[in-house]
Amino acid sequence: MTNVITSEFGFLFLLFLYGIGAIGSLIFRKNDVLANRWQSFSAIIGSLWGIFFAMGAFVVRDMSFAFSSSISPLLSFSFHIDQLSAFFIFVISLITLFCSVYGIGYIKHYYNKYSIGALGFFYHLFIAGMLMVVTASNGLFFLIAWELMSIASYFLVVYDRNDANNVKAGFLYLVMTHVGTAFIVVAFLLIYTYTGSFDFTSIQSQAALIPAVIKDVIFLLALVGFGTKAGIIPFHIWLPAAHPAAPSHVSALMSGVMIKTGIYMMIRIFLDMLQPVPLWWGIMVLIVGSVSALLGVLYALTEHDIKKLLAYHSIENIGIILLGLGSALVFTSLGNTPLALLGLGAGLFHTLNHATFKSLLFLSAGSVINQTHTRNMEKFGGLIKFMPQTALFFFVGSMAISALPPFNGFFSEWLTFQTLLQGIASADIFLKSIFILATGALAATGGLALACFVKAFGATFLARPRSPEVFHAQESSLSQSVGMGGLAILCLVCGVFSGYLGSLFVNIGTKLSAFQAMPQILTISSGSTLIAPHGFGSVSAPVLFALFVLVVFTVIILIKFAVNKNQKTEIGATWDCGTNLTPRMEITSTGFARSIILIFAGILRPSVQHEIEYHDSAMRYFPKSRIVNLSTQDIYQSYLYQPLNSLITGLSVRFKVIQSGSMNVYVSYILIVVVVTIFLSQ
Amino acid sequence: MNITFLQFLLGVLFLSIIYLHLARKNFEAVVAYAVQSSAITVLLFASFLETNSIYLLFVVLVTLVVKAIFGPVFFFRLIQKHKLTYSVSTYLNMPLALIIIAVFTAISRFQQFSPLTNIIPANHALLSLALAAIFTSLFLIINRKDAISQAIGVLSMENSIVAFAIFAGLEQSPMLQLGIVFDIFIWLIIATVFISMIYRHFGSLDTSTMKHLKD
Amino acid sequence: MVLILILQFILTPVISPLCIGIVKKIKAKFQNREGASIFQPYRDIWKLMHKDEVISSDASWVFRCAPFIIFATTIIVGVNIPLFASFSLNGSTGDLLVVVYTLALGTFFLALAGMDTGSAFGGFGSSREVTVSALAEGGFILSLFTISLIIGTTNLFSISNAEVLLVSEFFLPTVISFAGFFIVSLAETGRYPFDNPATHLELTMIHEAMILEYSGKRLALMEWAAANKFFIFIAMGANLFFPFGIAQSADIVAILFGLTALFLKTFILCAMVGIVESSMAKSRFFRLPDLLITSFILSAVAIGLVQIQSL
Amino acid sequence: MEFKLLFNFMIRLFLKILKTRRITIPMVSTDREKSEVLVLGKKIQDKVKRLFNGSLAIRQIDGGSDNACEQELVALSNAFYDVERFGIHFVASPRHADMLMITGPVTRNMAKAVRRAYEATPDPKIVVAVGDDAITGGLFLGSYATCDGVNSVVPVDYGIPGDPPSPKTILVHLLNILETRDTHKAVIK
Repeated sequence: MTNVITSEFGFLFLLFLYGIGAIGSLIFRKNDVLANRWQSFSAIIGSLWGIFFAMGAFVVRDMSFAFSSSISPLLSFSFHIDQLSAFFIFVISLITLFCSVYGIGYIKHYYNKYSIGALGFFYHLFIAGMLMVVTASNGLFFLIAWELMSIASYFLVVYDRNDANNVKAGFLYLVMTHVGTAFIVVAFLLIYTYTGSFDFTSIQSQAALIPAVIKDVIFLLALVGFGTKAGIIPFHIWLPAAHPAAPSHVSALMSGVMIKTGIYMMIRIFLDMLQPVPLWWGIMVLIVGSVSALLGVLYALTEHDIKKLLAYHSIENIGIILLGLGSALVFTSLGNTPLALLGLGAGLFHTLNHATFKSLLFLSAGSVINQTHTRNMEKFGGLIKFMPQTALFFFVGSMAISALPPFNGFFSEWLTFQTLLQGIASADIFLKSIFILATGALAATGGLALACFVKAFGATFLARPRSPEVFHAQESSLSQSVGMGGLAILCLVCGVFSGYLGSLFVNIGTKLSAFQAMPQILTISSGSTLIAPHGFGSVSAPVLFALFVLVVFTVIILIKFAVNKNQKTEIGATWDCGTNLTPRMEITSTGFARSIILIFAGILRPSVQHEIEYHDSAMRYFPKSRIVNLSTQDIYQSYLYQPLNSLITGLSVRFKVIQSGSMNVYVSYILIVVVVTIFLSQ
Repeated sequence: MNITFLQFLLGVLFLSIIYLHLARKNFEAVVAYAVQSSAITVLLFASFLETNSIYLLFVVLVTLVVKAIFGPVFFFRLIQKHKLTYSVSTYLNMPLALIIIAVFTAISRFQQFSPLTNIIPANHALLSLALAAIFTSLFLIINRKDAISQAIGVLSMENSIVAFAIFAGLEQSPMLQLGIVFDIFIWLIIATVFISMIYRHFGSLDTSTMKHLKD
Repeated sequence: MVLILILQFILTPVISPLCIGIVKKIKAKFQNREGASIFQPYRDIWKLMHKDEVISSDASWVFRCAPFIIFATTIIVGVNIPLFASFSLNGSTGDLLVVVYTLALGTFFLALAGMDTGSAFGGFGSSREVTVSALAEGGFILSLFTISLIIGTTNLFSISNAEVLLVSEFFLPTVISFAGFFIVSLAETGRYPFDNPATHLELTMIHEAMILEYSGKRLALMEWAAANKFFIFIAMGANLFFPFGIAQSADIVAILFGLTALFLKTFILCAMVGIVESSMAKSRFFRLPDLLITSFILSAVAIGLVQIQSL
Repeated sequence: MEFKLLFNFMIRLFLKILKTRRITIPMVSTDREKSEVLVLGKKIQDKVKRLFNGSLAIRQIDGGSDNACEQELVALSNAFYDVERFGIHFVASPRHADMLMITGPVTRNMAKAVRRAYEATPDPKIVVAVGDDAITGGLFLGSYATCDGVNSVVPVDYGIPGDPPSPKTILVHLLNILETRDTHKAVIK
């Protein structure tokens, strides 16, 4: 049976499944309930099949098959599934499974507002696009799949179109992704001019033909192009706008998995195709990674819109993945392949972990917004008493994302720390200082992420409700809880069995061309313990987890029974120096992060505006109402994108003069152009 | 068929374009166009005789029916219906237009265009003449104000392109046949829509009034 | 062998109140007053264990189970750091990052518990606590990385096993990174320049504000956990940076010698903390980042130094 | 520069402290006042050890007092009286406290606050009214602004008279409270 699943037929059947899902949901678009049921179940079956396929492809062998079409010699629908793409198919299908299960309950509240069929159609196209992106092995076909993914996700972002800024966010998303795609297209063209083909395998073999300067240009183009999709710092402005706009189970999929396709292509191009790699590439990726990590978490702290906060955290985690990838690049250029494999393993492990806990957080945020109909955290508070299960899942997600031990976030960050530490032990001083700064950035990011999620969880779930909507919020439906529950258990399982997963990532790496000449197989995990090479350190997840459970139980038993026999506990009011406590007095999310914002004022540029309204304007002594407006200036908007925008519009106004309106003039332009081109084409 | 007969047909084509420039009345322009398309059909028929592939025959028939007969009849009825006897003046006065036509023919003979014109070295002269025909018909569209002569300009450009393709020895390739049929089909749409729209909207066929559309 | 394991488990909770007592005694001596006996913290904890509890109605399960988990994390860290014997080379959990992030887990629960009851002081306490610990984490990890770089492994037991630090040419980086580590330990345990442990003025509290709402056995656990955390930092400072007298082998004499060395070093460090607390005023909250950034820079410089020497 | 100044000032301060003779009288010192405090302290310490196994947490609540009693209570923890050595310490929140010392005649708008603090204190708790104002309303008896003593707001167990009671009298009365508490407890056990 396994060789049936893992054959070409298996993968095509996977795409076929999503195709039926898409068309089916269009057919049933009239009846909402049927469309929802059809779309969710076909997505679940598709993702299950995908998981089996990925596991099979992982074990059996990498396969590549193509259907070259007669239309044009360059474009051939060729797939090449090696261990790396199998891993990404696994991640995509895994998250799709849980998002679709969650979707069954979540889509109910869209019922007679928007057409469910359209949602299903684009949802399936989006997943099929992603699957094709990670398996395409021909440049043009890759671009088509990339475009399909972006367009489908655009329609999903603007799905909730009554809200104006959703549409605006969708537009910004479309423009930014296509700017990124433009960079990618130019990169592929450059590769084509020098290697003569779009096929990844042939590019890989003829990589030596590309002169060094051109290779650097291709690197920069690819970094910018895929960085825009992954959301690294200077090109990230679409991410906090677009992800919150989409329906929650889609934004979970987008920020859990779609931005990873950028990472996949970076690995594919830098580590697989354009070998050997100069040193400064790795350093560049490291710097970009640490900047994105640090700034991502700082901006997350300033947010009080819960989904924007999670979107900024995706940027932070992408930064961490890039740290792993960057150190892998640095070590390959230094020729130290075992450490490079460690770096790559750390990056991939964090990709898997981030996909799980980020989608868990988005799903639980989605059901919170579903009940309270607002995304503003200042309006939440005390939800743990109304939605205990969702609170528990959000709690597990925030513990995993701030890398606290029993959960999976810690172990991937442990691996990244080990790689950076090995980097610090490396030779020349400049490289060492880069690694020291990267470790400092990673450490600070860990701390700030913890601060941010204490704020997010505390402001949303703890203390007393701060707005009336919270009082009639009910627990999310069964399917939503099952979806979130599955992801929460996955977070724990990935954490506890990180040892076994470690060896998995090592043999993904060995297949890439950068590591073909592997002197000896690097063991980064034996049995259940993760081991850093050269005996640098080791941690075993199951023992740690067992220790946790043991100690917590002994403490509870000791305290509860041995020591404290006849003490009774009363329920009293919160004591606050005797004042009568109102919900307004408890700390809000802006208040919580205010001290950090003031500390990092240089970067975040907080601004405060006071508006005071007096009883009688002549005598300015008795203010009637005082409005304080706290905001942080978005420096990208004002320093990078605004001047760019005005430059382009200025130029285009000057060119407007050629639009004279008379047809004859236009035809004369055509004539002149024809003559000139023929003339020049000598 | 020998070269001289082909040269004669191409000469007819080129002269008809020149005549289009000179024509004062629309009626004369349509007659010139009819002559031109019949020259093209004969040319196609000649090349069919050489290669006698059925497709080419089909193409010849279609061009004959549509371009040589249907087009001019359609234009004549249009002119009678709207009594548009005089074609409106041109932008450049007559001598200057002729000078430009001369310049075009000279240019097309430059060796700069050699890769185009001597695809088949034998009929180098024919190809350059066909190229000149394309440029002049393009210039016709620029020069004329009223819609009918512009439409005819477009059509004559098509004919000269077909001629150029035939001389360049492309008549066999499916691309050419496909192209010809396709362009005839397009011709039908453009001609009808374009002229009726303009007429209904502006009351006259003078395209210069379209200037107000500019935002 | 099992005896050592048990000793490792119970040593931290047993000794930590003593350290707090010693620090209070030294501070009292500096204020020229007698001060409570050094065993007073034991009595406080014992009495609180036997008192009833009043829990606020707004509190959720986070508030109720936070003390147990925080106390458990301090015990776990106590097991994972080398106290008197370093031959057990506990490979699976004795790692430096496990210690750092388990403490972060404790802070996570502490901050959430502070916010749970919805009182203004709890909220502000957690906000400040989390800010300080976020900024301190950089210096904390880098200072520990310095010594792990010198020895070549992040396993704490093998670090304390290698008696190479102060004597050889790595003297300077160890001292600098110890200075960075000391600042961070003052920050994390809420000692003087960062937070006044014995204050009644709610506005300046960081650590105290979060446990204002606790009473009875939960308050005892919180106080005990804070004492454990203080002892952990003292023990790490003592055993990782100055690993003299650590028992290398499992015979009784070495163990006893190790224990006495541990007590001696802990006493010296507690005295140092006491002196620092008496001779320094609590600095303004927004002056703390500069202090924490200096700790980060110190550790970074120390790491820079390490490599140059061994080049 | 100024750091050096501060540093040697510190050194001189510490040397002075370590050199000066200890003013808290060891057992044998002759000064009557100081030895009485010590004797009292020892007794209190034994009682605290028996009742609160060695640690008594007091929370001082200002029910609108004229700050006289506060000064005396604060004086309890200065270098001379230093109640900490007897196992008594002042805490920041009623939740942590065993004994509530309420001062002042509990003004009208402080009544709710005092009641809340009382409810916030876990059992077993002792409520002590310190100073005449707290016990009977003192000077402000009958005024519209006060509730005439703590008793009208919260059940009071003991009272320490004196306007304001000197630290020594507070210690004496504290000892009496603990002794009666001890005998009272012996009775019920």
